[in-house]
Amino acid sequence: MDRTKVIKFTLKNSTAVLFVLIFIMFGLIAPRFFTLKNFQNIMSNASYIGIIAVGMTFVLLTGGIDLSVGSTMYLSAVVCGKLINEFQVPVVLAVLLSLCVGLIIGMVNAFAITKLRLVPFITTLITQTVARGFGLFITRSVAVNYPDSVTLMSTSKVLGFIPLQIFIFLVVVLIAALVLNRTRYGRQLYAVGNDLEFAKKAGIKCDRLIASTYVISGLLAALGGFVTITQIGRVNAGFGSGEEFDAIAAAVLGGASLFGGIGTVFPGTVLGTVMIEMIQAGLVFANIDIYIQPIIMALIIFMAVFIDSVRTTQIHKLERRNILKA
Amino acid sequence: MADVVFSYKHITKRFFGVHALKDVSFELERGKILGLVGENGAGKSTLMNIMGGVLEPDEGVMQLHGAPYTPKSPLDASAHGIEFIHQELNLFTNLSVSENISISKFPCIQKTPFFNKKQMRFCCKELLDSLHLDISPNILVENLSPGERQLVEIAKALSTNADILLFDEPTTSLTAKETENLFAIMRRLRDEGKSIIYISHILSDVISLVDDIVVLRDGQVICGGPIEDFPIHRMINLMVGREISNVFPERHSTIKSNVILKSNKVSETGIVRNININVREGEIVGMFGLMGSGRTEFARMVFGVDSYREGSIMVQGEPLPKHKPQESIKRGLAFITENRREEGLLMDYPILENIALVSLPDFSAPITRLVNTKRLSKEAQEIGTSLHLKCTSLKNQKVKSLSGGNQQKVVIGKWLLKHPSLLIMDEPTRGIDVGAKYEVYVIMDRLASEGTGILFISSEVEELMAMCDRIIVWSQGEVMHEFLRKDFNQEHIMRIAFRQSLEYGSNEKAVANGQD
Amino acid sequence: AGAKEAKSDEITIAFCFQDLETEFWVAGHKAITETLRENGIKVIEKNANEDANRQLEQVKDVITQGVDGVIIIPQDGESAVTIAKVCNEAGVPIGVFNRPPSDRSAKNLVVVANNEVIAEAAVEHMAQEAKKLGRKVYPAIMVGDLGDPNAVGRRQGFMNVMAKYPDLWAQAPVEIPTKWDANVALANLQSAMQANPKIDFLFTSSDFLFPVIKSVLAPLGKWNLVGDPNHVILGGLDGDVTAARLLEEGYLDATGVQNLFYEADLMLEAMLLAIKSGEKTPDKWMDDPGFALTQANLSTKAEEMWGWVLYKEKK
Amino acid sequence: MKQSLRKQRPDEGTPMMQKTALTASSRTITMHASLAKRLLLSEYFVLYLTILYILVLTPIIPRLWHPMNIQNILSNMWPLLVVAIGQTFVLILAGIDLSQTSVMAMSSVIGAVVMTSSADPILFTKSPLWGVLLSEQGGLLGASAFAVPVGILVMLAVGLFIGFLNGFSVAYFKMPPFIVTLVSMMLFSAMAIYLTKSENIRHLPQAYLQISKTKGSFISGSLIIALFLAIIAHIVLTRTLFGKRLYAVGINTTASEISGVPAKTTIIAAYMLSGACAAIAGVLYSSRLEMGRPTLGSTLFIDIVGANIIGGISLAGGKGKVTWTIFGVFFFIILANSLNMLNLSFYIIDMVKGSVILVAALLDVARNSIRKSQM
Ligand SMILES: Nc1ncnc2c1ncn2[C@@H]1O[C@H](COP(=O)(O)OP(=O)(O)OP(=O)(O)O)[C@@H](O)[C@H]1O
Ligand SMILES: Nc1ncnc2c1ncn2[C@@H]1O[C@H](COP(=O)(O)OP(=O)(O)OP(=O)(O)O)[C@@H](O)[C@H]1O
Ligand SMILES: [Mg+2]
Ligand SMILES: [Mg+2]
Repeated sequence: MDRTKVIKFTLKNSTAVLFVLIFIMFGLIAPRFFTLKNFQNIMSNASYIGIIAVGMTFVLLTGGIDLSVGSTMYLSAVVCGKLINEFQVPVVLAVLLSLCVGLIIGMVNAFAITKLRLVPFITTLITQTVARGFGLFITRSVAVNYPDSVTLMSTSKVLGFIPLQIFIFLVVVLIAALVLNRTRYGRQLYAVGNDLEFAKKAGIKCDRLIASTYVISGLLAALGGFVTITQIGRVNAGFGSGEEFDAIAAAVLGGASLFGGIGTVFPGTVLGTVMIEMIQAGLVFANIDIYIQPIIMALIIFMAVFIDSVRTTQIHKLERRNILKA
Repeated sequence: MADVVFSYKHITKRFFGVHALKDVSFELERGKILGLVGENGAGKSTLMNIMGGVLEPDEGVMQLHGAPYTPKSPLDASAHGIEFIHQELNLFTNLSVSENISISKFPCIQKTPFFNKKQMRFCCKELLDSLHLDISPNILVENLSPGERQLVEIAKALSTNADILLFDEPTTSLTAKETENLFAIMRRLRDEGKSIIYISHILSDVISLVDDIVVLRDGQVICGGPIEDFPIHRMINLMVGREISNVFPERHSTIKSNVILKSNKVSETGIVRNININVREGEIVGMFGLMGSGRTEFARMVFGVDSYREGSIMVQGEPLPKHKPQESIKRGLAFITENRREEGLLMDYPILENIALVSLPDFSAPITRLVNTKRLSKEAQEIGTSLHLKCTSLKNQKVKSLSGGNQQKVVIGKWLLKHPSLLIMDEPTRGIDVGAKYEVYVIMDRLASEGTGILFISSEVEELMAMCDRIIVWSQGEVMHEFLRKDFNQEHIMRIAFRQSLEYGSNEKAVANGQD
Repeated sequence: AGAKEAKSDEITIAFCFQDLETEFWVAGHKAITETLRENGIKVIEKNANEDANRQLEQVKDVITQGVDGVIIIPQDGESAVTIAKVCNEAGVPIGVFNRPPSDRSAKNLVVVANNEVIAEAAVEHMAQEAKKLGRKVYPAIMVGDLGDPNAVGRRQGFMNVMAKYPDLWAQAPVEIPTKWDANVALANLQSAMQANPKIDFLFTSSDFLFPVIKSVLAPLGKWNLVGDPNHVILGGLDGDVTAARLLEEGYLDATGVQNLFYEADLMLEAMLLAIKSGEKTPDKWMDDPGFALTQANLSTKAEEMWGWVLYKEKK
Repeated sequence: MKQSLRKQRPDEGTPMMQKTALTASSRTITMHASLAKRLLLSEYFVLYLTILYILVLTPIIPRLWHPMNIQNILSNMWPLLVVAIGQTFVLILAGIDLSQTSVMAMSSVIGAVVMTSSADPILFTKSPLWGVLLSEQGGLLGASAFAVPVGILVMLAVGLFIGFLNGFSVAYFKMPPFIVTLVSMMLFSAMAIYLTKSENIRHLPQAYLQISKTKGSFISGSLIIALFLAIIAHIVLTRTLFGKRLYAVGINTTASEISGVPAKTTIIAAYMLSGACAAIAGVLYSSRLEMGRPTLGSTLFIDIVGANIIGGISLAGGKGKVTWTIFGVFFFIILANSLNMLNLSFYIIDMVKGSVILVAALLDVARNSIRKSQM
């Protein structure tokens, strides 16, 4: 009985276990990998994609997909920079307005998907194209620079020790996890993702829930964009393109399903995001040939997903109820 | 004088091609249980869906407490005090039992957006206890058996304080005990002044439970009145529109000596222990047991859906590989699962393709593997006709749009097309009407007389006793006893299933199984 | 829009570029289109979004429209050849800009800078600076997208210098992948600095990454003026506006420069000549030698750097 | 039969009469709008839409009909069509194949390694293949007459192999297709770049390059290959055992397995087909670009899936037809071509592109809702 409990525990936490193992492995190759500073770096680099992946998780939970997050990141960052540079808008206000850009794109997605009944894939593909096009149009493809008041934010520490971007990330994760696990809204989201028809019959306001996820995703994409610009200080025309795949990959690596109803923000998506970032950092630490790096990265991710799927079947087996009398 | 709470007035509903309801009117009284019976596809569920806000009537109106009632959505119906237990279970498999029960409400902790987990679980536990369902509120629904799910669905409806409760075949996955228990609850609710509509194909249940009855046929109200006026045979005749004298056909015993299926000491940790069963050519072997006694699990092992740890299964004297349904089918096995929605049917696929699925290889050319569609649809059509399948088009209609009972017929049909030599039927008559049941029994008898062995799992003792040559009684993953046809005795069978001793048996394990 | 039945007096030239994601390409795009328009030429622009196939399709489409000439910034040398052949067949003069065709089997006007040589020049200056320190240094390079020949050429230039002064380096160079993505660059540079805190010799394959470098080095106390004991010897390539500013402010040691305006002029001249003389398959190779703008030659050569000119204009 | 009804029932005649009248009048309305509706409801809707789009653009871009442009459109269409058809198989399964782009890259590189007749030592000495499979004399079969057929077979094998890996992981380990194919996309595109150290391999045999060359009017090897493939795929999907099983598995894997469908094999086969189609597309693209290219097709994924979805295929599986895919691809190709011909500033080209797709999608939704209410 006790042994099965131990096995069950390990299986249930296998993602975390694997995570620690990878961490140790890189640490053995490059001892400096173990430093707190490094961990902080990993977290801070994971923060923006993590924030976006949290939003993506909401969308995936309903069985949707949001391909527009990369462009949302770009457009909102561009708007933020333009407002500050050309219209001398105070930084805080500019940031708020740029979040509104994300909100608007999310609302457009939501409207098209729930009211016009367009397919999420196509809808967000359209907003992806149009939002980036619009960004290019207003910048003429020229890079946007941010004043020091923005970039200095990345060096500021909340409570004296948590870098701002990590703090934002943690707050987003905390709120999202609470919402998903502890509120009616969150649980109903899982229900909608499990079976839309049932959910309608159960009296859940499905359209409203689905719409809200795109708004959340848009908003968080804009927030992720902001977190990035505090770190890199400049936005090129290619900023954010392809991030949608990274975000989806992080969420799916964390256990989310593209068909909805399955997935968690914590630990799932967070672990997924940080794991990818950690492997990337580890490869640089280990100073591995840059041509080989992506190959190793792919193999490790494959291992992670492989272990996860084996684990799932094992857990299923272990959790079968005992109908025999002892 | 009668206290009418709800009335249908001239309700008409069409689905493309199907006239599901034609000018239906009747009333529901306070503190009464109204039975609604009719053949598969008569329109019962459609009628309930209209009341429950799932569908809108094409014509006609409804009145609730004398006021016009036009529910815009299930939520709206619920707000009007109408609660609906669907024929097809509407549970979210990725959520826990307690979450499913409170899915549309979720009691919140005061002034916070967060719900009160503890309270939710506590309420849930209470409800489950009242239904004598011993599962944890935290368990995910995907881990529950169909019967348990059905009880959870019922608990969900009971959790609200509705005035009107609609039960659309709530007992299809329940055994006698749970059914009795449910009836007790329903009677109590009735006595508290609630009104209930009860739909079922098990007419004896209907007789024992309801106060009034309405008979539906082809979408029309044929007849209605107090239950006393409707003895079973009358009900049946009204439902099917012709004279039917027997509920069960006569059995022709045709057992041959050749053993088709033989299980040797099959065991799997925590599920079944030391199962020895054999089925001979032309024999119908029944398996009876309470919910969760392991019959389904065993059937799945035999067919190769699940694997087992010890023992072996032989078909026609040759060992059958584990975990290969395909191989089992090749060796002549067929398996009608109890979970038709998830395992039996492709709901989004046309009827024809569903019927064809198993037999496709038989209809495809040797090398090119081109499917002979003409021959296929001809034979499928024949199967459909022989089962009295009620549909508009085999080719274009999706299974999803069939009535529950007709869906079940599709499942049976797809295996019949394969002409199996051993047919495993897990609750095959669940949800199908008397007429259709009769057809199924006739088919079983015919198959048996043609030499097919049948392993027949059912929770209705009567049908087992009527149809089987032998009945194996299960309890908690073990075979307790085997009755030969001549020894059939309902009380004895029930006692064994409850692990009570028979007067002539020892205590726990009554008799060793198998006569070899 | 539209009537392409070219009026005999109006010349139409299609400019097909591979992308506009960095300042360098934006400036290059601007230099060419503006010079063309100044010369009264109608310009059709096509962006291939880094897809050689799409570029091929686009070139075919503009040929169909009856343009008088095509200028491409190819995705790489090999696709340049394929596309040039298409133009040769159609009898439309083609100019290849910035990336050299991999061989001369097609006839085209080529204006290119040699990435490898220019990178080598910049890194050479950095190496000389390192020598002055009188100790071994810890080198690192930020590598671009490995699918991009420019990135590969620049890396090669860097490696050439590594091989040239084997004694100067305390260890093999740390290679930092960027995939031409600022976010990736940031994360990986941070990791690299963490893993090899002693890095004090950093070459970036493109100037557009300087803001990233600054945001990583500054918190580590390594973002200092040239000459400061904690200065990381810094070099780049492109010669963009940011590089100009950093050179002036004294943070940057050297940047490799392609003389963008000069290149644009060369290309136009040759192209117009071909069009006017009716030559359908002109063939001419023009090199932009390029150079490294360093703290040492800032005063004399700065004006030749396109980024510098733009920087001064902006100021 | 006896009708002993306690609850009152009105006479039956009136409502029935009303109903008939109603049906009759609605029928006349249907007659009037029938042509427009039939177009709207037709399966070929996306095709009609594209044709309409072309007609609208014709006066604006007369060159659209120029034979050379038609030739361009066709030559752009065939390779995309081939990959997209491969993707269709996987989408029907409720899967997705992101690795197709890497299959194109990898197969083009490997195929070129087999076929090339010379390789520049300056470029390739750093390649791990140098001295093993690649030398100054080119690849293994550099000068041989078998180079082209063997090369193409090897490319196909690469596609089948990668597809097999994907399918096996999805079928046997129940790993999510998105991640599996994402990983193999990363893996094999990195591998392709690693094998050549970023260089493109040229000097492919003439016979190979001829595949994508247009002979006569519009006939080319690509056309023949693509159409042949489309026809075969169509037959496979609609007529064969495998096709029918594919849809079944896409709708409900468990139920199919219990019904004796070899779901695992079906899944693996679908991914292998997807890989093979991608490899064939790799042949068409690389012969057109005249090189083996480690980044071939790397930006095509959105076009591939987008074309499928515009055509009417759903990511949720169980749905799809080759004709739909053809229409979707046609739409995407026409869109790109027309935008090129319009000579819009590239700053606004994205926005125009988005709007056109939006209009198409909206019309499609309108069509579906009308169709539903019709039925
Ligand atoms: N969504 C739908 N689309 C098309 N036809 C439908 C749909 N729902 C029901 N029908 C048809 O309407 C008729 C009545 O179906 P209904 O489900 O009400 O029958 P039922 O009396 O509940 O039968 P059962 O006892 O088998 O559950 C059937 O012929 C059925 O095929
Ligand atoms: N932990 C669990 N996980 C998944 N399924 C479970 C679990 N516990 C029980 N079950 C289900 O419970 C049932 C075990 O009893 P089984 O159904 O075999 O008995 P039965 O006699 O056929 O009962 P029933 O009449 O409910 O079908 C199986 O359907 C099995 O799938
Ligand atoms: Mg029903
Ligand atoms: Mg069972």
